[in-house]
Amino acid sequence: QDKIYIPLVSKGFQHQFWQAVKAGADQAAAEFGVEVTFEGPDTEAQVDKQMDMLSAALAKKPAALGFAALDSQAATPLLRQAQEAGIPVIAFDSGVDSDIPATTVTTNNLAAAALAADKMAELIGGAGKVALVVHDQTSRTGIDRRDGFVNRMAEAYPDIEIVDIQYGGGDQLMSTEITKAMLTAHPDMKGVFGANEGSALGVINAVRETNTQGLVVIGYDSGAAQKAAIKEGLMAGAITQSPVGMGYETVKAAIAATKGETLPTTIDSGFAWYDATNMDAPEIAAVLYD
Amino acid sequence: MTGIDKHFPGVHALRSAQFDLHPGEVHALMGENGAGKSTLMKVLSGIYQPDGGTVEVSGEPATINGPRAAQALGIGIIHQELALMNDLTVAQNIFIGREPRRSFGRLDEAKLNADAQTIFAQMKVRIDPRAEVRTLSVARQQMVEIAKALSFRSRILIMDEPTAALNDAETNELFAIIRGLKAEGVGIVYISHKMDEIRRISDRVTIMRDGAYVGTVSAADTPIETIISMMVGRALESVHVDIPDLTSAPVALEVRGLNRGRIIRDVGFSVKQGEILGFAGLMGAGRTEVARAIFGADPRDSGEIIVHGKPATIRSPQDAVAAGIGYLSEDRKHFGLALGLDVRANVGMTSLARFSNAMGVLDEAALQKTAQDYIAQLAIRTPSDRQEVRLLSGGNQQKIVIAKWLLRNCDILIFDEPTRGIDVGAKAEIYRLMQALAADGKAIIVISSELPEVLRLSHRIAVMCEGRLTGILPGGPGTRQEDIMRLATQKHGAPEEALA
Amino acid sequence: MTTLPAATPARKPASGAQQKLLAFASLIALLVFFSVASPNFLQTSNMLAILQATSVNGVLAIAATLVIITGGIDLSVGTLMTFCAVMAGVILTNAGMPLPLGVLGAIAAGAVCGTISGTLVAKMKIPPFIATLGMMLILKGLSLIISGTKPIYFNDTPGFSEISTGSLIGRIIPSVPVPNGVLILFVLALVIGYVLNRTVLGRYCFALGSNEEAVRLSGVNTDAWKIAIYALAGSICGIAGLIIASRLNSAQPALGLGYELDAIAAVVIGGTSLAGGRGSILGTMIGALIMAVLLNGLRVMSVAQEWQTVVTGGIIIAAVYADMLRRRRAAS
Amino acid sequence: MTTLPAATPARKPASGAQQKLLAFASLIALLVFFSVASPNFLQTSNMLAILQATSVNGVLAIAATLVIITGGIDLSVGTLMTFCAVMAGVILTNAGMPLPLGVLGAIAAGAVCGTISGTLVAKMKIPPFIATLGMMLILKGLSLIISGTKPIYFNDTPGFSEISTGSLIGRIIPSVPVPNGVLILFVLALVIGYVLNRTVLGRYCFALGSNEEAVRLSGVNTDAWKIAIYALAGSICGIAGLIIASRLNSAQPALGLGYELDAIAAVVIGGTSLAGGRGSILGTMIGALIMAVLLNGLRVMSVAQEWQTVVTGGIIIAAVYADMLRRRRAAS
Ligand SMILES: Nc1ncnc2c1ncn2[C@@H]1O[C@H](COP(=O)(O)OP(=O)(O)OP(=O)(O)O)[C@@H](O)[C@H]1O
Ligand SMILES: Nc1ncnc2c1ncn2[C@@H]1O[C@H](COP(=O)(O)OP(=O)(O)OP(=O)(O)O)[C@@H](O)[C@H]1O
Ligand SMILES: [Mg+2]
Ligand SMILES: [Mg+2]
Repeated sequence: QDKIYIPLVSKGFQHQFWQAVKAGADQAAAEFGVEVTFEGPDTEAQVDKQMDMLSAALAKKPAALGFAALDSQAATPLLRQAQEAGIPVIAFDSGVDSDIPATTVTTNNLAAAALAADKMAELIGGAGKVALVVHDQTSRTGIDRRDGFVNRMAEAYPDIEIVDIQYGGGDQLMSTEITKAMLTAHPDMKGVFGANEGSALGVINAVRETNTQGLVVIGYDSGAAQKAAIKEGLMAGAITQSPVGMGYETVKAAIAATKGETLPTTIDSGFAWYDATNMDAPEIAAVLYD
Repeated sequence: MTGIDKHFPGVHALRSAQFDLHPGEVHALMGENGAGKSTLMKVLSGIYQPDGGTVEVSGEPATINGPRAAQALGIGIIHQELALMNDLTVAQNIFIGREPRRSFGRLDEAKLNADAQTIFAQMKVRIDPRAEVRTLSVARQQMVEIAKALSFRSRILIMDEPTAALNDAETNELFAIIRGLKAEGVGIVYISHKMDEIRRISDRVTIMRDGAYVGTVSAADTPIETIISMMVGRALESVHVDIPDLTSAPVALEVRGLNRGRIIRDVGFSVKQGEILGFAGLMGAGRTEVARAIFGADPRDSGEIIVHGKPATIRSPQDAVAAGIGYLSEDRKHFGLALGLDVRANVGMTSLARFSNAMGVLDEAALQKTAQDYIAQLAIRTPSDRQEVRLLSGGNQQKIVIAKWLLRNCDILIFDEPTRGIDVGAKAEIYRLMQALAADGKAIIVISSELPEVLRLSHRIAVMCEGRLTGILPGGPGTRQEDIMRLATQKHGAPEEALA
Repeated sequence: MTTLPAATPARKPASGAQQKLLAFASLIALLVFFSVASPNFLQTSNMLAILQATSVNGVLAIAATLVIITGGIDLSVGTLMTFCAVMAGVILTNAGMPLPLGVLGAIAAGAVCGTISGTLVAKMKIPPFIATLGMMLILKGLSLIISGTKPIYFNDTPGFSEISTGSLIGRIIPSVPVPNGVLILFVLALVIGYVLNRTVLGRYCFALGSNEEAVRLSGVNTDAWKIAIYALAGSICGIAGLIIASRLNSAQPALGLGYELDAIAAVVIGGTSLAGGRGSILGTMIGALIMAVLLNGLRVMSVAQEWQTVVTGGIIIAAVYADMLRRRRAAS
Repeated sequence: MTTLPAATPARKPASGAQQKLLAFASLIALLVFFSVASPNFLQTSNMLAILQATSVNGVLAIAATLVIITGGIDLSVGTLMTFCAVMAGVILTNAGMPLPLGVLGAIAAGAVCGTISGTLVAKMKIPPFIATLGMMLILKGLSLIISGTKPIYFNDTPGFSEISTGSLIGRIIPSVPVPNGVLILFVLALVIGYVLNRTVLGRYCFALGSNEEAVRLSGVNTDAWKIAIYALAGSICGIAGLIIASRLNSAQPALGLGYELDAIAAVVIGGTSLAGGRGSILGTMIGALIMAVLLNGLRVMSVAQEWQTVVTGGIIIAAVYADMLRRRRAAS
């Protein structure tokens, strides 16, 4: 009652990435003595379910609101409602196309995926076939990571051919089957990019099950399994965002906003490439999560 | 059983009913449709718990709280409505719950089939124990029920209208079985609406009316008329055939060269307006199949159907009804009624177009009035026209099927076993109805496995055997049952047209 | 098939209205509980939010009710809704046509797809589960293809968002700004309730679900009626598509999967039997409201999301059980 | 009556075996088509991949078959699988117990949950759809809670991944390294096929689905048998949980939603009737294989994913339709 209450409405819930964001938010909540709740729909397609979560969050008359929009336009009316009620909104993960959010805590997914493309090109020697296993065909992160990777390849590496892009919903098992079929269809494939944790782990699992040698696998996000795969050499490396930092920064910014402090338009939560060589370096280890 | 009381929502089904049974006797239980016969027997077999009253078995008070308890007391029942598992085989149905087992719950299928075969052999019926029940005709399914009840070797065996779906020959076999059981000291409760059977098989008769006990009389010494008047509370006049002169009447329906696989072979006949054409034959002779083929319910291989002199294209029941043909099926449960719907909806089923406006909005008031008219006219025992049909007694359900076709007012009506499960009073009413319809210029086909019924009603009698029409006999007192039986068992040869 | 009259005494037939009043009880119990548990629950704005959260699932559940009463099932309601939304987007945004055409187009698309499902079921005798599962997948794919796997926004058709988020009622009674989406849901419920209980189509819905063969042998063109019922259900999904697209001001092509289970759950919680032959729109509305109140209430109480799921599962079972107990008691 | 013709029914259905041989045809047609369409399809490794892709869905479909034959439905197979996997994780990794205990624990967890579903259905008369929908949600939440919303890895139990990915057969015949997961699927199919056709439990499965009331009136304790059947189905889901956890070398608590539709689809494609009373494990296996071959083939052909969905939907309908046509022809 007396505590400041800040709900975070996220794009997802069960996935490790979102659990890491939640962990960051909880950490900030404990540190600053505020109450935080964290919710998100089952899949990133359920735009309307997210609206219902947002409505319920607003009903609780929060001090501020953290929001990772699945579709920023769709949310505009509810965000306006928040604005009218004087509830500051902090966007996180991806931006909201409006001036309502006080600030946006985000990863530049396009640039991050382009970095993955550069690394892929470097590791396969600038030529050959590669494929993508993406988690979602229509969500912002799915589109940005796919396009960031594909566009970079098209611009900078004409000898690299993207032979297939499939979507596994971030489900490890489905991503495994997809990758196995890709390997069957293109036995000469040199690399696969898995665009989120579940996709990347699916790719790794397929490589393990088919005992494929020499395939360059690049992942995204962290988690115990991906880190282990990199140590084992099954995965060349991965892009990490800083989900814990994202959650922490979102709550921190929300508290600042309730106090009327001015905030920068965006707070970059950052991303980085990690592989076996730099994994244990403190600045990388700090943004990785299990 | 004494002072048995049973209430259902809106219905006081049993009012202090009583019944007693000696070992080795056949005790008939009689009453109009909805009198409470089945309900009383369901109390005895543990399916319903009575609201009041006591049951004693072999002099000991008994609480029969479930089918298992009834079985333990040696009480077996053949239900009026078939209670079979259609997806299972005949043998599997007979021994459900008592499968011969080997270790680890494994089934001994060979013994199962052999045991079933033994029972059928005793019954002198040829049914393949391995056949799926759904592929059998109603009559054969009824035989399976009987076999199942026999397999229990009960001390008390309740038979709730076992012969409703059987013809004379099959009934004779059943009676032979009953006599055998009697000799072994089994007490048998026998429910039937066929008055002649009562005389032939039973020792005593208990009559019920409106859920209450009326009296118990000796079958041999009591005239049928007395029993009937005890049942209905008044005397009934009997129905006579009065064959009209139809020489100049126009032909309403003509069927030529009808074929369907091996079940229907080159059947052709015609019915005139105002005529009642009976169809006789043994079980599986193909009469139902002929009716269904005419009605468009089943596809036919060949055959012309000519209605009022014009060839009709009938590919579906809808076409048939449009051409003015109605068909009352022999299997009301599967083909006649939407059991989950109320009386009103079922009565209206054939004729909704008449009770709705251009927008398809129903005139419920008119539907209600019509339904209530039929409830009164056919003496359907139901608390209201909103009662779900599945809660009605079997005979009352049958009357609803009749009502829905009467409402449709077709020129040509095919009645397949129309009085199956119907009490004497209502039967007479239905006979009168058919005669009135015929007098009104409608053409009527009656398929019946009860020869007396066919003889009593028909202006002419068509007899079938193994898918062929083996002859058409004149109706009236001149024709004897033996003539029909001869044709019904005549395997080959050209159909003979007896001169009228 | 040859079911005997149930040994447990049957439901009292004449007490239909009474029965449904009883079914309200679980809903009321939930409302009371949440009002006591959280001061924020019983606000006008939150009640409106619950109603709005019901609107899409409620409309889909109405469509599903029709099909389920015939003894079928419709797994395609969710993706059909999306397909219709995308069609509206294509007509309004990509082709720039006027608003009424978009509305008609979405409903027509729904009717056409419903007709296809109905034909598969009625004429080709494909089990409804398979026919609509196939349609669900086909429509999911087609929505992505037609939209170019991108949401289509309705920014050029300003009136479009009024369909769901505007408030006709609010213009008359400003203190109760019930969104139009909710209004549409309730009007549709009344209309379809009337159709089910007072028209030939409704009568055949129940009759087909009760005993299709008996209806056919009554000379009714069962195939045609069945197709008509699926087509009606399809066009109702078209309306759901308009509501959701208008609410999100966009046609989201990836949405819709999983919505069929919510819709069917609302139908079954509302007392409609999956075996066909019995059911009501009022029940379905109560079922949909129970689900929406439950989710909203747990959220407003800040119950952790994993526990929300557990509690929802438990309460769905409990609500149906309580309803059955009450019915059984009412019958005896 | 001795004069009557033998009562071999006129409409003799195609014999069981014959029917199932016919059902293979769609599967074969798909295999032939993909082999021609893509040179990479017909390799041993890809065939093994297809089989492995079938293993989880196949096992779940076997569980669903049992329940569906009784006339019920089980929506909880997917999340129950996950729950059992998490239980194995808790036992093996969190509690550090030996492998056999983890295996037993997962299967026991499945049996317990199945017993609960079965009790809800049989004793409390809750419609199977609602009972298992509730269980689906409850188990989804519990998996997240018990696991702490994190995957549990089996790195400390090296033998665990052998359950699914090792190859007993490969040790004997090195050229055909069929993974154990696939072996388990086939052995399970044989066992449950035997149970269904040769034991009392199987007999009551069919009998309950055919006419439960008639079975009850025959004095059978229908409730107890129904509970036993759900419990058996639950323990089969436990096996699926072991297979998937072993394949992913982790218990993924968020997985499982949506798997129920795939499983039920396999069952129905395999010719089991949702109305209950008829069905076969062989059919279910064919159904599951059809789905796996279809998806793998389309992926190997690099068909765009949105089109994959459309084609899958179309082929599911076509396969069932073709099967029905064949049956009808075989019957006449
Ligand atoms: N489960 C039930 N619920 C409500 N009413 C019932 C139920 N079962 C029977 N009835 C009613 O109880 C009365 C007695 O029915 P019962 O079946 O015993 O008649 P019956 O004498 O066997 O008639 P019939 O000769 O037609 O078979 C009827 O009015 C019937 O409608
Ligand atoms: N549902 C069915 N499945 C399989 N065979 C059937 C079915 N119905 C009828 N038959 C078969 O078709 C033939 C003709 O049966 P039909 O029912 O037409 O005879 P019927 O003369 O009307 O005799 P019944 O007294 O049995 O009604 C018989 O050999 C019968 O076994
Ligand atoms: Mg009776
Ligand atoms: Mg017949």
